[in-house]
Order: sequence, then structure tokens, then C-alpha cells
Amino acid sequence: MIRLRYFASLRERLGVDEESLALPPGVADVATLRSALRERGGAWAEALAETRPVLCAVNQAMARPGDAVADGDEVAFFPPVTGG
Amino acid sequence: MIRLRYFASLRERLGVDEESLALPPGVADVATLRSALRERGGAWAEALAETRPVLCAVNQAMARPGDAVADGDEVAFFPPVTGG
Amino acid sequence: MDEVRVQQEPFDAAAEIAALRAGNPRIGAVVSFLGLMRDLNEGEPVATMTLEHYPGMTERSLEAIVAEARARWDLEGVRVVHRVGTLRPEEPIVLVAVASRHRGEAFRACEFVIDWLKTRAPFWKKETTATGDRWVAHRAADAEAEARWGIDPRP
Amino acid sequence: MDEVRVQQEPFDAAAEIAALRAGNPRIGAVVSFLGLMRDLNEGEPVATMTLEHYPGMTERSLEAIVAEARARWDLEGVRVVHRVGTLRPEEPIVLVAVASRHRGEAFRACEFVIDWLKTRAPFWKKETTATGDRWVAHRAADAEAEARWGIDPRP
Repeated sequence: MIRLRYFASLRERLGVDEESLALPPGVADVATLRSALRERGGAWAEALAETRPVLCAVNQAMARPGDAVADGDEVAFFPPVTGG
Repeated sequence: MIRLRYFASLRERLGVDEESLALPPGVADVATLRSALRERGGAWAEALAETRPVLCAVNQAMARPGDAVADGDEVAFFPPVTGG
Repeated sequence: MDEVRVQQEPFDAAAEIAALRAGNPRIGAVVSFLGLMRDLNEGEPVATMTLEHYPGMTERSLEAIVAEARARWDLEGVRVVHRVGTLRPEEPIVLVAVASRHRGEAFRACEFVIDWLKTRAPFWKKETTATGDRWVAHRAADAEAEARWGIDPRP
Repeated sequence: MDEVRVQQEPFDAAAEIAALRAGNPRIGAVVSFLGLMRDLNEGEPVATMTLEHYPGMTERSLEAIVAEARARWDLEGVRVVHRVGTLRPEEPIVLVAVASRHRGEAFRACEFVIDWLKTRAPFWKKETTATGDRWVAHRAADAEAEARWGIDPRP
């Protein structure tokens, strides 16, 4: 199982702030996880489209598309940050 | 007459903080004034030696050696500044 | 000493700076950045702003930014306090205060911390305007400001 | 609003910054530099420091520096407060606070003002150490810091 979290405009678009998920088959990194979520269609396909600037954190550290995702991880998706 | 002022280490070396002076003959700018004061000899020759980093202000604005000095001016000599 | 904090309540910048430099007579310079809520963004009046964050990751990312500043410059202390929740115009959003022996290091490190914070710390602003709520868009200028500092080894 | 001041008494940095930004919701950034007396200079412990200045010219030169900063950057306010007289370690010597809409201008202008002040404002420091009094020497680093900003039309 992985824990998924969504923040800010992405959370609003998807209508969910967090969920637990069995690691889908073929998912080994951030890019394949994002792609698997896109396949849910609708808001998911739109909000996580490759052209959208979506950031990802794995275990609360910024991650790149090629970074590994494994069972037990906390993975978050969110828009570019705007604090400060 | 011009009003002369001295500050910080220069004031201490010369033992005077201000004086009034009739503009000496031949003095028309900062460089010739400094040279005329050097001719007093002793501490004056030493403290105002050309090799010393002495700054000058004419009428309370930083001045260069070629800047004019005229009757009625306030002229100050002092070491490089160290505030802040 | 170093400290990073995320809080709902307003902070007291003077008290933060006093704590930063207390009992350290080696400090010759404190440079601080105070980020304030403006009443106008992209030409439209803004009534209130709500700051969302990612609890846990926020603190970790601020600590990582401070550690990076420490590695780059010789500093005596760094303090970052960032508010979340609802704010009004003129209210402080963030304080970054850096103490060092000489001023150059404090200026560099303070600007570095806020530049990295603006692109790496998980905060998001939502504005309430007369025409409704809107999420604030990431400024291209912030990405450029971050890029000036070069790349760190982490992603 | 802009203000420059030279005074014997300690100043309240928080009150100065509050006055700088009071009632101006356009301000998004305040960058401030606080210069503090260190207990050690060039390896020797310093007990007290006495600051001398050139009354009249000091205020004029600070005003000229602020005017130059105003001409170079789009600012909402600048405040400079400098102490004279006798100070002890950890005491604030000078505050430079700059307010602007966005942070880049405030960082640039704040550092510019303190860099110019360090080479152009008529203040002199005398330190009291265990081995006697000594005038502080001008730092070459300060001349270099000033030179980065380029030459102004005045001498």
C-alpha cells in the first residue's frame, strides 16, 4: 500500500485530499504512478496531464519523475508552490 | 575667511577640531589648500602627507582634490570613514 | 540558534530577531526579509488570502533550505517563520532572518533562503477577490530567482 | 516614508519598520540590515566603542545615499538610523530598512545603502581594548563592496 496525498488546486480538482492504494502493477517510479492515476480518466486525466506543471514529493521530499516509489511510501502531488 | 574642521584620528593628531582662516594666497582648490596646511610643518606635514588617505568635504559634501575652495566655504579633512 | 516554524498565529519579528542573536557577541550583521500581504495582485484588489501547506514536509523542506544556506556561507544563525491560514492585507506572511559576522554572508544567505522557499517549500496561496476565489499562480520571476543560486545535489 | 536619523539613544528596530510600512498595503517586502557591535575586532577583545560623526554632513550624506537608492530602484520607503556616542558589544549601531512591492528591489537597495554608507557617510569608530584606545581602520572589503555598485555622478 502507498499513501497518496493531494494539495491546493489539485486537491480541489480531484475532489480528494488523500487515499491509500495498493501499488498498481507496473508502477515503480513517480512517472509510472502519475500515468496510472491518469488512467482513471475524467478529472484525473485532465489534472495530471503531462502538459500540466504538477510537482511530486515522495516521503515528504521533492521527487523527480524517475525517482522510485515503493510499498509503504507517502506520495504527494501538488501544483507549483506559491508561499513566501 | 574659510572655516576648517578636522575629525577623528586627524583631529587628534593635529590637536585642533576647527579654525577660521583667511584663504591663503594661491589656494583655489582642495589640493592647494591641503598643500598650504602641510607647510605648517610638524604634525601638519605628517598627518596631511600626500601618501596618507585623507578625505575632504567642501560645504559638507565629499570633494576631490581639484574641487574649488572659495571664501566663505566650510572645508573638512578626515580619515576614511568607518561607520555602519 | 537556527529555528524554522510554521504557525497560524501572527509572529513578532522583533522577538524572533532578539532570540536569533541573544548572547552571541560575534554577530556583526542581521539581515531580515519580511514578506507582507499586498492588497493588489495582478491588478485586482485582494480582500483575504488563505495559505495551505503540507504539514511535515513544510518543516522538513525549510530545514533543508537552512542546512543548504549553512553549507554555503559562514553563518551565526538562521530563523524562518511562516504563517498559514487566513491573512489580510498588510499582515506579515513570512520572516527570514540571518545573522553572521560580516554583512555579505547575511545578505546572500537571506535572499537565498527566501528564493528557495518560494519554489521548494510546499505552501499555496488562495486569494479572495470581488470576483471570487483564485489560486495564486507561480511567478516565473521566482523560478529565475532560484536558478541564480545554482543546483543543489538533491532534486 | 523615508527618514534618516543620527542619535545617541538606542533605537527600536521594530518601531522603525512599523513606521516605514504603516498604511501602505502596496508593500510586499521589507528587507532590513541591522549592524551590531562585535566583542572582537581583528582578533582583539573590544570593551566599548565610541562613534564620532560630522553633524550636518552626516544627515546630508545619508539623504544623498537614500536619494540615489530611490533613483536606482522602485521603492516604497527607506529608513536609516545610525547611533553615535559610546556603545557596548551586542548593541545595534545602524538600521537600514527598505520597503518595496517585490523583494528583489528591497534586497538590492538595502545592501546598496549600507555599502555606500560604509564608505561615504562621515562616521568614525574608536575602540577601547585592554591595550588602549584605537581608531578602527577602513576595511578594504568595504571599498570593494561600494565599487560593485558603479560610480555616481557626484564625487
